[in-house]
Amino acid sequence: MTDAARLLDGPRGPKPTRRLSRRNIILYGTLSVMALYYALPLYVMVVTSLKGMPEIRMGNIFAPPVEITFEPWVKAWSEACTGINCDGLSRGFWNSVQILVPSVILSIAVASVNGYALSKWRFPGSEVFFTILMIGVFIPYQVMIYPIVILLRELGLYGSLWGLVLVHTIFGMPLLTLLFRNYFTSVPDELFKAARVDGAGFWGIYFRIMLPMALPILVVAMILQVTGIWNDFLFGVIYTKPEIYPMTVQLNNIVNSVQGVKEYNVNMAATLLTGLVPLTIYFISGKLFVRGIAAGAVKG
Amino acid sequence: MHSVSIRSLDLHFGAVKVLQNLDLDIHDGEFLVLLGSSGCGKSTLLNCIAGLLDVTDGQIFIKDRNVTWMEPSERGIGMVFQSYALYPQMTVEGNLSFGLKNARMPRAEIDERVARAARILQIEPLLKRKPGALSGGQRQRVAIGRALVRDVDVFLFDEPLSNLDAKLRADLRVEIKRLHQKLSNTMIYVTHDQVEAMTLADRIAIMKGGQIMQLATPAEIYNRPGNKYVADFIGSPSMNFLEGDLSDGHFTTGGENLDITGYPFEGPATGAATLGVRPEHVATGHDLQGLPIQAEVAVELVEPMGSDTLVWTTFAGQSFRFRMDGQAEVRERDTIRIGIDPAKASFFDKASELRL
Amino acid sequence: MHSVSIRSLDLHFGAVKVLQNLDLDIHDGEFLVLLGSSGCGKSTLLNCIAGLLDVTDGQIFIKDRNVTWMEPSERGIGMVFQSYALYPQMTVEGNLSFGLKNARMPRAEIDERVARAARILQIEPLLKRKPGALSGGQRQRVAIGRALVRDVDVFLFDEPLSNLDAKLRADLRVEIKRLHQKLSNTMIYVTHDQVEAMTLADRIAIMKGGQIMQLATPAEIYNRPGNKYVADFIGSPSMNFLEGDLSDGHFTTGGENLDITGYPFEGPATGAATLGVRPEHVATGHDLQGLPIQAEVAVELVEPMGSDTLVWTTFAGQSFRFRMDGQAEVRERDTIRIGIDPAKASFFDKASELRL
Amino acid sequence: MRTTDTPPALREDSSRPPNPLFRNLTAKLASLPMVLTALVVFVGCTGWTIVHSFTGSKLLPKLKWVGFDQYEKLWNTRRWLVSIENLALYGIFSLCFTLVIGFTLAALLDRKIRFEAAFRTIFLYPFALSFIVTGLVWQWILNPDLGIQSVVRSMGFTSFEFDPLYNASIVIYGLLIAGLWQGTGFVMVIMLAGLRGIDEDVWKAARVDGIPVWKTYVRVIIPMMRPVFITALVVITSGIIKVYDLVVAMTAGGPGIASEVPAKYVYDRMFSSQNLGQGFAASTMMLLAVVVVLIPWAYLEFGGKKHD
Amino acid sequence: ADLEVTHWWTSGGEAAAVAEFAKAFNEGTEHNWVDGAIAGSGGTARPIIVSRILGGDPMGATQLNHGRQAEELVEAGLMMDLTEIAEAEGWKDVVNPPSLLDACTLDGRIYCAPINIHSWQWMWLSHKAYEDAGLDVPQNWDEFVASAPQLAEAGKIPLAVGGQAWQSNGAFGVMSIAIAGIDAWTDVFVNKNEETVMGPEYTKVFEAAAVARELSKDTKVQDWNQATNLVITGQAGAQIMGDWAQGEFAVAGQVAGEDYTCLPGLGANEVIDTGGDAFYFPVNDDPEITAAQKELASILMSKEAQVAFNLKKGSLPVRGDVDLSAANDCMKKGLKILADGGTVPSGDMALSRDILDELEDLLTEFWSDHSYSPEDAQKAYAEIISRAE
Ligand SMILES: Nc1ncnc2c1ncn2[C@@H]1O[C@H](COP(=O)(O)OP(=O)(O)OP(=O)(O)O)[C@@H](O)[C@H]1O
Ligand SMILES: Nc1ncnc2c1ncn2[C@@H]1O[C@H](COP(=O)(O)OP(=O)(O)OP(=O)(O)O)[C@@H](O)[C@H]1O
Ligand SMILES: [Mg+2]
Ligand SMILES: [Mg+2]
Repeated sequence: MTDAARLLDGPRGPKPTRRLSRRNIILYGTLSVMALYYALPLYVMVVTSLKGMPEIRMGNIFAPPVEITFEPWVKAWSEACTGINCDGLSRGFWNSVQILVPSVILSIAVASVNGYALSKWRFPGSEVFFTILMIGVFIPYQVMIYPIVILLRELGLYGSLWGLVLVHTIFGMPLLTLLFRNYFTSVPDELFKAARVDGAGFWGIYFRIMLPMALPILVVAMILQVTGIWNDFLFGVIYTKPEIYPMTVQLNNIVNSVQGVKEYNVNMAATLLTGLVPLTIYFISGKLFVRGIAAGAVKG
Repeated sequence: MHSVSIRSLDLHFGAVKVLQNLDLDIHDGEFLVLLGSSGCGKSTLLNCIAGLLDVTDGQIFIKDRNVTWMEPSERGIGMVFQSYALYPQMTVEGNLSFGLKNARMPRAEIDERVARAARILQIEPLLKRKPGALSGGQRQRVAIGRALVRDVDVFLFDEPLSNLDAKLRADLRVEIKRLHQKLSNTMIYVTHDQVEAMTLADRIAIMKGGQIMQLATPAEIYNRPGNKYVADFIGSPSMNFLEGDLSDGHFTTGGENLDITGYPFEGPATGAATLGVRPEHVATGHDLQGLPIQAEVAVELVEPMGSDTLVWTTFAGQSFRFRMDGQAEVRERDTIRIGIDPAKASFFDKASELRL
Repeated sequence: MHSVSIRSLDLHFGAVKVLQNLDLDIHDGEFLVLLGSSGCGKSTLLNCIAGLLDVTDGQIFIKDRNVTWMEPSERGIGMVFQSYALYPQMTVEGNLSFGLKNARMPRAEIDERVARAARILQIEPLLKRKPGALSGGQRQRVAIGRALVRDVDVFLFDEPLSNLDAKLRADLRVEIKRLHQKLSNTMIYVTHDQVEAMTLADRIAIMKGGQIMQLATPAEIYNRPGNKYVADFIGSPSMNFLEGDLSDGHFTTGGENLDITGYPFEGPATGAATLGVRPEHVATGHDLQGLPIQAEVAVELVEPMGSDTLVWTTFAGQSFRFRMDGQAEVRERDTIRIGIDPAKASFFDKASELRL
Repeated sequence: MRTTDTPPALREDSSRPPNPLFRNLTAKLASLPMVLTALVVFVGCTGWTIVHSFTGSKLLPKLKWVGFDQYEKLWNTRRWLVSIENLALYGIFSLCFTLVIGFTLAALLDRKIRFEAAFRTIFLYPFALSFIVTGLVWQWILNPDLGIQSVVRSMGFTSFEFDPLYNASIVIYGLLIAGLWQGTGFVMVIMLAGLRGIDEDVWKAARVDGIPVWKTYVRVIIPMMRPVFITALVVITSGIIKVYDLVVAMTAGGPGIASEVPAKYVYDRMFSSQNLGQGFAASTMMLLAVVVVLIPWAYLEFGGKKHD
Repeated sequence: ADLEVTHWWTSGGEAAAVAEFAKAFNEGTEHNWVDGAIAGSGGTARPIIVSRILGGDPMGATQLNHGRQAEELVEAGLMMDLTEIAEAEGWKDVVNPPSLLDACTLDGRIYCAPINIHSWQWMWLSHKAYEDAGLDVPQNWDEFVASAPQLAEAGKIPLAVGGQAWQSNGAFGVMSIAIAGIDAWTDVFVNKNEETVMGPEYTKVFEAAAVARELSKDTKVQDWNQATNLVITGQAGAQIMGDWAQGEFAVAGQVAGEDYTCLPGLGANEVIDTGGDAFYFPVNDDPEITAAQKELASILMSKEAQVAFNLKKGSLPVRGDVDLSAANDCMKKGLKILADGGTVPSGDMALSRDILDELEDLLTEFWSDHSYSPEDAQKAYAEIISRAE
């Protein structure tokens, strides 16, 4: 097939690249420096939470613990005091779970239906409501505290778990609706039409066709909501009562009430314990998160 | 009885008038192809028939029932989409039975119908697979099956082949044709590929700007295009057009005076007009004999296409192409003698562009 | 001098060997088309030539310079992509001049080159527009222009037409051909559309699984395909194949014994073999005269395609198609007499699938 | 051209178009939560707030009209002015840095590097933590007696000064360090997703043109990522406007009033000073600012052309 | 019944004190104290408390500073009327000074139970710090200012002031009474006379504040008790802080007079202001809860609970008739001043919260911004006072 199918003099094969090329040094150098900035606080938290108070007072905060102690963790979990209750974070953990599960489910359910309706069942005015929601993203929610108190009171939901779930659903709605809307817009219209020809109605298409396809964006929505709701302090404390105060209330109490000296190690342990649920989710589902964002956030 | 009748259909998207006062009757068992360039409103029309778009004005009848305001699933239509739109998370069986389940049909009957459709389409071994694991052709069959199980009167196809590569497209075209012969339902088929239109259609409706330009059999459209747009649109490479003037049996163009006896004029045969000649109707060699129009032309470009060769020249001062046998030996800058049979040509009025 | 030479090229993606020991010489000023089905490695080869992929082994020469390790911009190549990859936020002028500015060419020379390219490609009125405001054809010209201004030796095209609709595709094909005649640079053109390949190429390299199956002129590939894969791949509708046995001037297939005198065998003419006949080489009517192979067949399906008609039948127990004139009057269930000229047929070895 | 067999007139027919209100009724019913949220919560509550900003409400909302008094007072309050200035500063810096860092990280991660998943996780995890936590840990790291300053000093650089949380002139940067730490990861993910969506061919075209990588990013890729930047912008700005928790957790507005922000002003006036009217007036101003910024943008984005 | 009690007493001494109430309540009745502590300051807790009351799901009892804070809630009929119990138990006769009960009274009805007297007027001095610097412990403000440079030389922070705004504000308040004198102070706070602010007495106050600002500039802590901790550990010489600081000294096991010295009114004007906390009881339609609320109210005012609570909290009891022999030095000083009638009303009661917060903003800015001249601050202060109603 060639006049002379043999190798000639000169370079052949892959272009030689030095592993320590300037490009790589800059690339990995920058990344590592940045990674240091991002990882440092976590490192400080972990290290501090494993030190005893004397060691904290003496040494610098970046030094690894000389003597590892799990005392602060135990204390943060089950002994730290808030007012007269000294049972640590454990009090709020199950409350947080109880708040989290229905809130995440309901907020995602509502937002996904919104997004679905906005992308596939547009009706006159639907975009207007969507625009209002999007402006809602920018309203500082402190402003809403009293009106919502009044609203919940009128609904008879004030102080109950469901009132809080409703609040989370409302405040999660703008961003999640945006994500779902963008995602469902990218689902081919033809699929939707095919299902209509097949006689499926609004809910039939939603449950049988759209939801099963929405996995990537569901993951994103779930991650965002779990993080947001788990970390929420203000709503949890304003719209409920002590029996169902979330874990963050205890965290706030531990962190913000100082008994003599600040027990940094206990604070850090409490912080880590509180962040454990969202952190775990991030560490596990990072890849899905990126993929889902690509599917839902970038277009539209 | 008409299978589908459309009366004074208007469809506007806001200010954009996509369909305007469109009327159309489709016979029972007919294979009608809607052909037109992109954006001319073919899909829109199909969606109106299917009930997926609310019409702005007008009426739609299917089997003489006014379905204008019915739900898609109640109209007795089945639809096959460009990308097939199979439900990706359901098996083939699930895809086929979805519509029936929605209609709350008894389990036993669903099974029977799915089995029957699978048999007709020869997809029995695939029933448990998901669409992702099917080839393009198999997917198409499933998509058709989805309409088939629902025992519909009218099949609607929206460019079901345009996503496929040339080879598969040719195969599936034949399959659809065979299926139509077997089922003899009414089929309305949207495409912008004229080969598809020509091979499949009983009648073709050529659309432009939301209106139907010509509705006729493929042969009629090919041989006697109703206006210049249709003439230009149909045929590849497309028709040669020569601008000139008609007067008593002669056509003057670019300084040449052509004798056009033999052309069957339907109306007045004078005034500014356009002569259309298909590249494949230009004669060379032996076939020249007896043709009233003949000329020597210089070859400018040769496009060999395997079975034939396309030759680009200038005739009467205008760009002109013709087709020769693939084995013909022509070179650029050769001179070649060509001839035109007026009986195979078309004349169009210059102003209205309608066939004369 | 060769314009591009490739020596023992290997390219692996991890464990996947995409190109294997590939050799190829491309002449100066040649229009070479790389043709092959999806995934066969065409784009990969093109990217290797362009320097966009690091080769695993082997050498690449452009104008006899070893460019294996050079940067794409230093190789003297210009590339036109399937999606054109125009810089969407720059004007046409910006798109054309971006590379030159970057090479710190003096302003005056940039302007001159852009003006020249715009003139050649006839895009002068578009210079101030952004790509979003251009039609498909105009975009392509800008993409070509981007290579043109850089005064490159070799143009590389990666399926530049496959995103377009049929009509535009046909027009642009001609433009590219004209451009090649005007510029007479070397052009390497990737496609999986054989019409494009046949009309454009000086030579075609047919690829399969990372290897070149045949490298020859379009006529040679059409008339004397080097193996069964090429034979099947080229031609639409594709070649008819009949399985059978060769022995002393006869071919036995499906109970029929065919006289094949006149076939120019290159090697041994015995053993299990496949006979390939193009649908357009099957004779009917007058042309039957004197053909050694003749038979009566029943018409099963007729596909009118405007200028010709494709007829489906069964011959020697195997599915068989042939092409007739578009004006021919055939109906389903008619019986028709067909003939085959062995000189126009191809034989392939059953095992190796190579041409006999 | 004749396209029908019978004269193309409308036929007599009893079926009339249904009332448009009831077409796709389920879809409308299903959108009810959204409609109610939009109308009752976002419009209703906002309206309620605006109305009450013209009252002299103290601890409890009351319709005791005082005209524009609250606004007059608001704009005469030093702390409000400082808050606005801080928000502007923090906003601009945070916006720029988040975009730059987020994009840079995404671009670096997109260069087909090793350990991409690990780097990505490290950059993203702070997003999982609340501002209480962010504030706490950074307050500690930035504490001059315990954190970076003391460590650097203990290494011998005794004159090293780094106490952003206790120095009014740089406290905003202290907040920024923590805010960026928490928020850039998410923006990076958005950017990364955007970069992954860019046609590979554009990169190749730029290489063939001989454009250096950095220039390709600046001149070609970034302009192409407009929608991504808009998404990121929405996420970042909505975060900036609401920045409250971070300030409370890190500085409580201090030292002095050097790190006060409008949201905190609103909150403090409403709940600490028991001057709801004043708080409502301040939040109305915030809303006004948002609307003033958003409306031209929304007009440009959605008004001109209809997409999707 | 379970009675939820909301408060923001979460520091060591505070929590121990609250525990005394809870114990008394749990043991003295068949009801149960459910603790609803919210850490942070009143700023965090107050919206929660108000929301709960507005939302129709109130707690059983809640801490609020008395004064004008709850006035509107009372007016809106959301707070329980305690007049009956108060009359039955003769609160009027036992509460001293009577102004405390007045603060709970609206239109002749009593709506809250005052539980302690807090005064801001204290300076706490660390013996250890002075010993380290080889100095005598100062006995008044002027001595303290004089000793400051040497203290600083010894590596001590002369004056510890936490970063939170209310601390610098409070310190200023203490200094204004101590330095400007009670008359000037009253003229400003009660009569809202801005001219007095511009007068010579207040000029001195602002100058002193500028000095104090200089002395405190090395305090790098936020919370008040961290600042107290600096005094306890001898890292700082002194802190101006209310009597609640005493709870921290107690928790740290320090003894007044031995380990630390307390100077009421900066040792210049020995007065104390009589702010304090009170408990409010939101109206509840559950009769069982209402009964529990009443019982809690009377327990809070009981002698035993008052003693136990205030000993832990370091504040003074609201009853004049309790035996506080167990009290330490400082507390006794306070009691003595109280008995002598050396009291001024708390600023909380004199000015609206709104104005107080404006003053606080001003002072915290002044305190942190060393380029803010005392003259300018004085003018701004006068301007705010001129707007007070
Ligand atoms: N939702 C819509 N809003 C506004 N205009 C629309 C909408 N959908 C379609 N159109 C316009 O209506 C016209 C017809 O569209 P239609 O989809 O029917 O074309 P088509 O003939 O099917 O084209 P194609 O061959 O590209 O599928 C187009 O000009 C299109 O821009
Ligand atoms: N980055 C990659 N990693 C692994 N495999 C790859 C990669 N890029 C391409 N391939 C594989 O290499 C083979 C050849 O790809 P290539 O893109 O060259 O095909 P092609 O002939 O251009 O096909 P098409 O007509 O679809 O463009 C394919 O099988 C493809 O899956
Ligand atoms: Mg269409
Ligand atoms: Mg390719």
